[in-house]
Amino acid sequence: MSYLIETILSGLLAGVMYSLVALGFVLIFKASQIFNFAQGVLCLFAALTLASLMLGNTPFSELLHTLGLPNDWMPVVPIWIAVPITILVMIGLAFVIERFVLRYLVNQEPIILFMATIGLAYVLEGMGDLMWGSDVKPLSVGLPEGALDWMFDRFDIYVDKLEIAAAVVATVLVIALSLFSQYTRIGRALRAVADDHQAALSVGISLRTIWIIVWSIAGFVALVAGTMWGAKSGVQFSLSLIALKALPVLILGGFTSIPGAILGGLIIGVGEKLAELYAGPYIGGAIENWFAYVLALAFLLVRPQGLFGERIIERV
Amino acid sequence: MLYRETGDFKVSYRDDQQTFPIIQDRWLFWGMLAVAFLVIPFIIDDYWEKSIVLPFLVFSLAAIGLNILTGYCGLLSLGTGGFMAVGAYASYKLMTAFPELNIVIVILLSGGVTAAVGMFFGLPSLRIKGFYLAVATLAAQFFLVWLFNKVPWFYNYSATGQITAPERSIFGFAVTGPEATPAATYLFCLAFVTVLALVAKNLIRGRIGRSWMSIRDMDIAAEIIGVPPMRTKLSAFAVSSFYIGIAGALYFTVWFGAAEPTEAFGINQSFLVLFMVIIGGLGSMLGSFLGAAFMVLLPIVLKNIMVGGFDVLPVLAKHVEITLVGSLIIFFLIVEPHGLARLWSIAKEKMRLWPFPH
Amino acid sequence: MKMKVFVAALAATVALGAVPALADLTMPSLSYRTGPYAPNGIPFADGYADYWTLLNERDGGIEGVKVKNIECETAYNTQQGVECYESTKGEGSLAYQPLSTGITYQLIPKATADGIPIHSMGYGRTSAANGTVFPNVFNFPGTYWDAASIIIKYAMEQEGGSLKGKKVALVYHNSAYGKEPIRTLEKLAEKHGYSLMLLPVDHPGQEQKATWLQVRREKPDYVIMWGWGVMNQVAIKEAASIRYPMDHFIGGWWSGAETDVLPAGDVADGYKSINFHSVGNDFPIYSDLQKYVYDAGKAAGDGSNAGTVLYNRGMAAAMWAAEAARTAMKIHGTKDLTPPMMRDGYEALNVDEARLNELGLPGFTVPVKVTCANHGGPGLGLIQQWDAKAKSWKIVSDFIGADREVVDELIVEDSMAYAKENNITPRECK
Amino acid sequence: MEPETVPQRDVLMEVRNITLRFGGVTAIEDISFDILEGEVRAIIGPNGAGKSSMLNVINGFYHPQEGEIWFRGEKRKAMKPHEIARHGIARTFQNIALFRGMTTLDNIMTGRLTKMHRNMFWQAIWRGPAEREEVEHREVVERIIDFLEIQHIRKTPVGRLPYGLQKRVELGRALAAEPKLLLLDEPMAGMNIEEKEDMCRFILDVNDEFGATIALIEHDMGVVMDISDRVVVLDYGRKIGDGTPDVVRNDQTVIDAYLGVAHE
Amino acid sequence: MSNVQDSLRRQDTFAKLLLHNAGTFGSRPAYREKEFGIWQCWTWAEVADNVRNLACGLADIGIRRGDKVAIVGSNRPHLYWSFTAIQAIGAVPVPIYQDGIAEEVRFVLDHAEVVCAIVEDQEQTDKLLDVRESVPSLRQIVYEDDRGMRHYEQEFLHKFRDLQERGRAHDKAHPDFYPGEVAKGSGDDIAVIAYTSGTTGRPKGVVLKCGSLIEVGRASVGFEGLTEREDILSYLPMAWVGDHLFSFVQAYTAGYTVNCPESADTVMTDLKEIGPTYFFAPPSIFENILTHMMIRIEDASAIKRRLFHYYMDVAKKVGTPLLEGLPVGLFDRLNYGLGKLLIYGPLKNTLGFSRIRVAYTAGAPMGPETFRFYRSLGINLKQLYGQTESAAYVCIQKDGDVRPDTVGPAAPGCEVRIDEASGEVLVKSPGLFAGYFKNDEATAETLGADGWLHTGDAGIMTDEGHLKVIDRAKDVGKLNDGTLFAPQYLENKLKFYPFIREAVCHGSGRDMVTAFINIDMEAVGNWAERNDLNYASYAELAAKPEIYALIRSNIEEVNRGLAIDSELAGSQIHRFLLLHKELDADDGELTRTRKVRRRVIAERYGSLIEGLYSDADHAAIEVRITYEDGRETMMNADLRIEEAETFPPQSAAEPLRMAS
Repeated sequence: MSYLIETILSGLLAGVMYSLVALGFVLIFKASQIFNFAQGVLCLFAALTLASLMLGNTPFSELLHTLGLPNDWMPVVPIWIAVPITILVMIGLAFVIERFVLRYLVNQEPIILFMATIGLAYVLEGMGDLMWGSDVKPLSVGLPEGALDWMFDRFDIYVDKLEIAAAVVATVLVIALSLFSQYTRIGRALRAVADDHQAALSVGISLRTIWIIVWSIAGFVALVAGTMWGAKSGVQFSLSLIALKALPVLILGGFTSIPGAILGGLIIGVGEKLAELYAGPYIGGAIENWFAYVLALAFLLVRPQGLFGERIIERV
Repeated sequence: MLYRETGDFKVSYRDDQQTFPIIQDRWLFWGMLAVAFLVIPFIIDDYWEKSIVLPFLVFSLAAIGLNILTGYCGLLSLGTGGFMAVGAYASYKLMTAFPELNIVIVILLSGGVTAAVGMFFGLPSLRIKGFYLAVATLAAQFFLVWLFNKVPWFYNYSATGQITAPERSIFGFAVTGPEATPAATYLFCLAFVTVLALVAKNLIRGRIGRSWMSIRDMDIAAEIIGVPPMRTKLSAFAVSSFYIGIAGALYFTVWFGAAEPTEAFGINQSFLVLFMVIIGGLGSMLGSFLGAAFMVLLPIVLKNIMVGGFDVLPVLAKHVEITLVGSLIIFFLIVEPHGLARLWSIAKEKMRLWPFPH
Repeated sequence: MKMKVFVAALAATVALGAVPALADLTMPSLSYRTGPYAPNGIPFADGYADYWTLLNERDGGIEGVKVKNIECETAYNTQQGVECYESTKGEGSLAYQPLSTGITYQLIPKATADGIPIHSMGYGRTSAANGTVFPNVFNFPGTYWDAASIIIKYAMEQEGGSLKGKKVALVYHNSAYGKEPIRTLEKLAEKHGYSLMLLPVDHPGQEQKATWLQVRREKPDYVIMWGWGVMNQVAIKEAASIRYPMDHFIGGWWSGAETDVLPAGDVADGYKSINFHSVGNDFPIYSDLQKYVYDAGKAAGDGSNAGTVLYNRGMAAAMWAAEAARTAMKIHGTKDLTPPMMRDGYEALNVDEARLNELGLPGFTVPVKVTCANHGGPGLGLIQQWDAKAKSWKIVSDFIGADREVVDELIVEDSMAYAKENNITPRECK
Repeated sequence: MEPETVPQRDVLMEVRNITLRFGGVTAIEDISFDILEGEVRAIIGPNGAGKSSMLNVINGFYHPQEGEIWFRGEKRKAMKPHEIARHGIARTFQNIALFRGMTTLDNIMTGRLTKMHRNMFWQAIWRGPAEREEVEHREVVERIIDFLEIQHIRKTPVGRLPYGLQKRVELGRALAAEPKLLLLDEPMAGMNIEEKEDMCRFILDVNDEFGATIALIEHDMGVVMDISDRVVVLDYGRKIGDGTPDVVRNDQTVIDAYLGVAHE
Repeated sequence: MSNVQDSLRRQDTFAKLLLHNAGTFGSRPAYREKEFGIWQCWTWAEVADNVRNLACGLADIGIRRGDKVAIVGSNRPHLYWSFTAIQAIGAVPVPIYQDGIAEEVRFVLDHAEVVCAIVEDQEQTDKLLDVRESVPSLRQIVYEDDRGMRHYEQEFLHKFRDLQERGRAHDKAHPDFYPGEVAKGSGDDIAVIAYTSGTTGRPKGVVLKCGSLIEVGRASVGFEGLTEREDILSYLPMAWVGDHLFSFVQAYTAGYTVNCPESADTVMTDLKEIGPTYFFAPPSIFENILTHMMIRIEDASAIKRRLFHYYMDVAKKVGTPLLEGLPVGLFDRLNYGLGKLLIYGPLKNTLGFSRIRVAYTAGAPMGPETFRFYRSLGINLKQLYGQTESAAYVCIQKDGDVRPDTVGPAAPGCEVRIDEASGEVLVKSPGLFAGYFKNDEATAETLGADGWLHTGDAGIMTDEGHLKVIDRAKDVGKLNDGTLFAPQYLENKLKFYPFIREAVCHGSGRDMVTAFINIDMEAVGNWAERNDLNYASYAELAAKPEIYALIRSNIEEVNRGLAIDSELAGSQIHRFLLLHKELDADDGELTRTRKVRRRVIAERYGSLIEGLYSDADHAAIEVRITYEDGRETMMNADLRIEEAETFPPQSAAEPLRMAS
């Protein structure tokens, strides 16, 4: 019994970790109808920047070395400076993305935008490697790690402290986001833009500004997700692949719904853990990945628009 | 500029609806085919074979397959890698189970098996649309790869799950296995690509192609004018998977000779082929080829420029290469979202009107 | 199709730029400094390259013939690996270190047809140890199956000689590489009476909750890991989190590098792994490296990897290749080596302890003597344990021999199956 | 043209007591009327009167909760729209539903899909049966193109055509199916006077030369009255008038509905 | 029976020629027509079959030897067949301009005593039904296109195809009928009565005989070496003798393929598709194409534009000598070759001129610049001189001896001389007509007792024996100071400018020359857009001072050119105005072949002419205009009159050889 509880708990917590990544997708999709495949790389990029700053790595050191320039001049940056710098970098990135990519792709078909974000993923991946190198970087931002002792000792239930922290952070993040969208002008504009681009313009904020803001927020969410995942496994290229874990969450929750992303994450997390632990051993294990998708697919067949997606009414 | 269409008039519908209605295009096509069949086999070497020509041919087929589904029928799929795996494993099982079976038949049958699998995984498309469908096809992708990795029957219980293609020959020339000469493998793949591309073109220009496109452009209207959505969508899945399966079979038997599902048929492969289709041009046969050429050649050209030309450290070059590939993808999407094929047709239109602008 | 010709022509013109330099001995390095496995690839490639630099700088090459080390980036990707192979083989490459099981499998038939030797040092196709079937492939000093049996042997030693009734779990990278030890472990389970539990982890392996919950549920006595890349770090962390005794957690030799344990931090303390060479930079050769390579600014990397597990491993690979080249020169009496000569050199390779001493690597690795039939080397391995405080590996065992009885049988079985499938008649070895 | 005596016509379709609801909203309530072989039948009514819903019921896109449809003397079973198309009902759409990525020719050729049967094997080979079939149907389509005077846009992607021409292409697509019953959903919406005149001419010609029975929807009464034989008037999902244009035009209820008097 | 065989072997009628063609190259395409998206094709054998059925069908509905049968419609194979079918049974085809208004049609029908008409479609049928009441002879109407004809139930209306079916049945019943009828024909049969549109008065029916037409055909085909492999595009009015020669007579004698366009609107596209090897167009069409081309190239990028103009200059220098086979330097040759690849080739391709071996222009003189332009591109464009009365066959320029200012020497079998007294061109040609139908007076006037055709053209013979036509003899006049005034010559010079579509010069019996100008809506409109000039209508555009300035510069250039010619220096244009409407055949201002009807214009625009010869700077005018559907309305305007600079006469280095 306790094992079942443990499984469900860890599934929920793993789900939260997925939701953190999915959140970034949802934010951008809601505001701009862009399915941002680069969200995973965005997480990597943010975490990489943060970790490298804290390690005192010099950006572009390899390039500088090749060019015969000094490449060892970065000081180690303490976390309370490194985090704001990273946030600034992510905002800068949002500007750059808007200026050089999105601006030219207004009103394109969704598939084109989707592809462009994959291109963006390549660019960010290459840039991340170029700037910070591709070796693995430990990232410790002071988050607790290991099993939650009292649970472990008292109930023999293993819960990872890091994931508890992630759950807390996710909660705070979601609350902050909803407050932001309820009570600020920009937030309202963001909500409006999700419904109707024209309406958003009438609020008096240009579409471009909205895009920059939403990509900045997505960058910030990516930083949070990247930090969590980075703390778990070290910061390295593989971090970008967590995007794949977020996809079934998105299908399940619907592309446009923040509660959907959270709930979807939880369902996927629990579902896949249960499947792996209770069905996996009989059919060979490592079924988590596809099971998440199959779960989402099965769900879609019942509700083609996802958990919280809007109902599609066909008209002619 | 070089087009001389005057006097090239059509006296029958057959002429009017031929694949290359313009005579110069026909010459170009036959000329290229002649070069492909009569010149390249004599100059091809291992490097060109394995790094450029076979990848191009195999991915062209896969791109045609995906283009049929996504470009012509409007169904977005990210399961290409998985379907290629089906083709590869089907060919492996057929080759080892029936050693006497001709390799051509093996590959065609592999395509058939993949078509059946594709139809099965296409069933959700009847209810699910757009990105939701795309992500749903990922289920196929992950499941299939898992299946081939997990069930030992598929890899004949070998120790590692690696499959290796035994040698098979055609007209006495080995086309699979290490002894196959570049010319033989090349011609083998080229023959497949040529025939299948023509077949695809035939399907697209006729009844079936039009039902696909009608579903793509407006599925409700299509249904109301009498296009059965289920049959049409499933036929697109079947044909698409057939091509992708054959691409997978060639990928495994001829190009690589050995494969392992997790890497060779991973999600990256799905994205790669999708890229080819988008960069090349959705709904364009030419686009499939252009896209495949672009995505196969771009990294190699960049690498050769940087490492070979400028002596950049390979690792640095790789990083720059990834960045550049990404940037170029974005660049092309911005310049021409409808792909290289559209750029080509614009250029062609200009050539036809030259020296006039319109 | 129209675009193709143009781009290909462009590629051709560009490719012309890659003219081989006037080095006589070309040693390609299919490195991977990018992609998900870059953290593991970088130190190896550095060690490999630095050793060649050392030879060139200190000795003027091998027997006076300079060595050209061509690096080609594969990103641990088979397709790019094959491209690298094809593009470098034209430059007179003498031997390949494919550095990935996937690439190795691709290259075995190709390189055999091309007559170029492959040295898949402790990876690749285990049954390639059978030189009668795989004349061109070498995988000394040990194979995966050797390693697996050594780990079991070590565990048995720890348990006082018997594993009967015990539970052993294999956490493995769900790929050809990760699946390698399964059959050996199964055979050994029959032999020693332990039960084996298989826990696959999909690439990349950042999320292993379910795996470790299973470990928690089943409580195996030993956990063996055949992991690679980020999977290793996550596994070690997870193991620590569920409070699995780390000294019962033993990695294969590709799951025992600094990059695997460092990100896990202190909790990695006590983690063990098998290795076939020593760690650290406490060898005479390092002073030469310092002098001729690092200080001269000719190091391949930033020098931070010197003495790490994978760096030393890269060096070992280069060392054996150099010795093979030397042997080949001796056999054929020429300094102008061709790949088949190099193959002969590998097959007659004999690097004993004395030779290691001469090379400034006393006790660095096991003595290797390759024969016509045995390309797999002695199959020895030692166990190392991570000391998180010192941030270094400590060697906690002597070199242990593999269970030859079991392993050899498996090798013959598998290689013969391969021979049959591919119509190879095993050659006779005198 | 000499005035003809109206011949005794058979009933082609009969709609009996149709009721259609969406959730709680009743779009159509207990409507019955018939369509005679060879006539031009108009269904008119103000916006929201349920005209489009009626059309959607006839071609099977909506399934009414109550009522039955008799077509060519038989009661129609529940069918998918594409099956109904095969039974000889074609239609055009209010908001043009052409296949934008295809040329005019291809669009009209899709109208022939129900009549083409060569299987995939022959299609793949092309030369031979498939090509012959294609050419056969092309000939039919070319006559339609000629009839609609759209030769010059034969190979233009329809997305680039002006509105009026798109409407014409859509009519061509419906005609290509050689329907027994042709449903036109606001064929003249958004057109200027000249285009409307052209369209009327085409509708009458279609009725005349192709012998198709036509049921059309319009909310603009004027044009319809000139070309239709009989008119059904709907308002708020109910039938408020049925008869020849002259009868309907003078019906007080209809006048009120159009002037908005009856709406409370 | 052998009589029949003999007669058929003689091939002195088109019906016999057709049988011969069907036998000799029966499987070669005889007619193509763009319809239903492709070029529908009929071989000579199929044509022979169709004609036979049609002929029998006509016989079946009571058409007899000597009956006149009208043919009304645009260029369609079926109508061309009708000629032969009608001739085969001894009846006489009377082609009628299909865009003629009802009154014109009625006149011809009535005058020719037409008993049956073969028409194209509903439109023509309606036209004939309208006039049927007043043409008692008209008994039957055959229509080809049955679109919209469903409710026409009159029993005298026959569908072309039905008629052919009847013919087939008739033929089956009387298999000897057709061969017999054909054999009865002889070269002395009337082949066609071609009504001249005539610049003055009522149309006159020119009677042409089979024998003479065939002789003309053979001579001209032989002259140019035309074979059955030629392709031509038939787009000129079927009732015009030029088209008849080109699309019927020569087609039958050479056996080449006649291609009919899809519709009048698609001629240019169809031209491009077919790419004729042999092409015939009046100068106005060549001029239009040139104008259109110049407009289009102005929209091109600067590089392309520069390239275009550079190579046009090269062509001017090198192209004509090359075509004439004169020696040309190697560099020029290579440069021209490059130009061919870059410009001339694509240009000819886009125009549909790539395959042209021989191109003719006739019907009116052509501006020498336009003429040179086409020749410099390598198009073997030649002038042809003739008139309906001579079956358009009098002079043809010879390859290698083509001059822009002459129409060449007398064609084989023709004789040409200039009447000493009047300067009128007199002609003897194998194609000479047999007289005007029912108009002996006019016949006598034109065809003197001496057997010379009085062409009514003023011309001279050059020393080399080339004929140079200056103008209509009656139009050539003198200014009050005695200077020669040849209005058409001036007009043609003006019309070479792309902005000028039509010009009408006045001066006979006046002190100076003045001109009406019709601007070219397309060219000027384009120019206006480029220069940010707003306009809503033709009239508004024509009234713009900027446009006046534009045209004035053109006129002054012409004047400058005239100034170097001592003979013509006096006929420089002093004053001009831009007409507010385009001259139109429907208003009778132009003939259907776009020749200016001076008398009509003088009548309609009298007030403007007076204005030109007064000091006023404007003149008011009210004209009646006719719409296409026949409605009429009055149009008022007040037009500005401007002066153009004239230049003192100079002695030119190379005086133009002009008649005095």
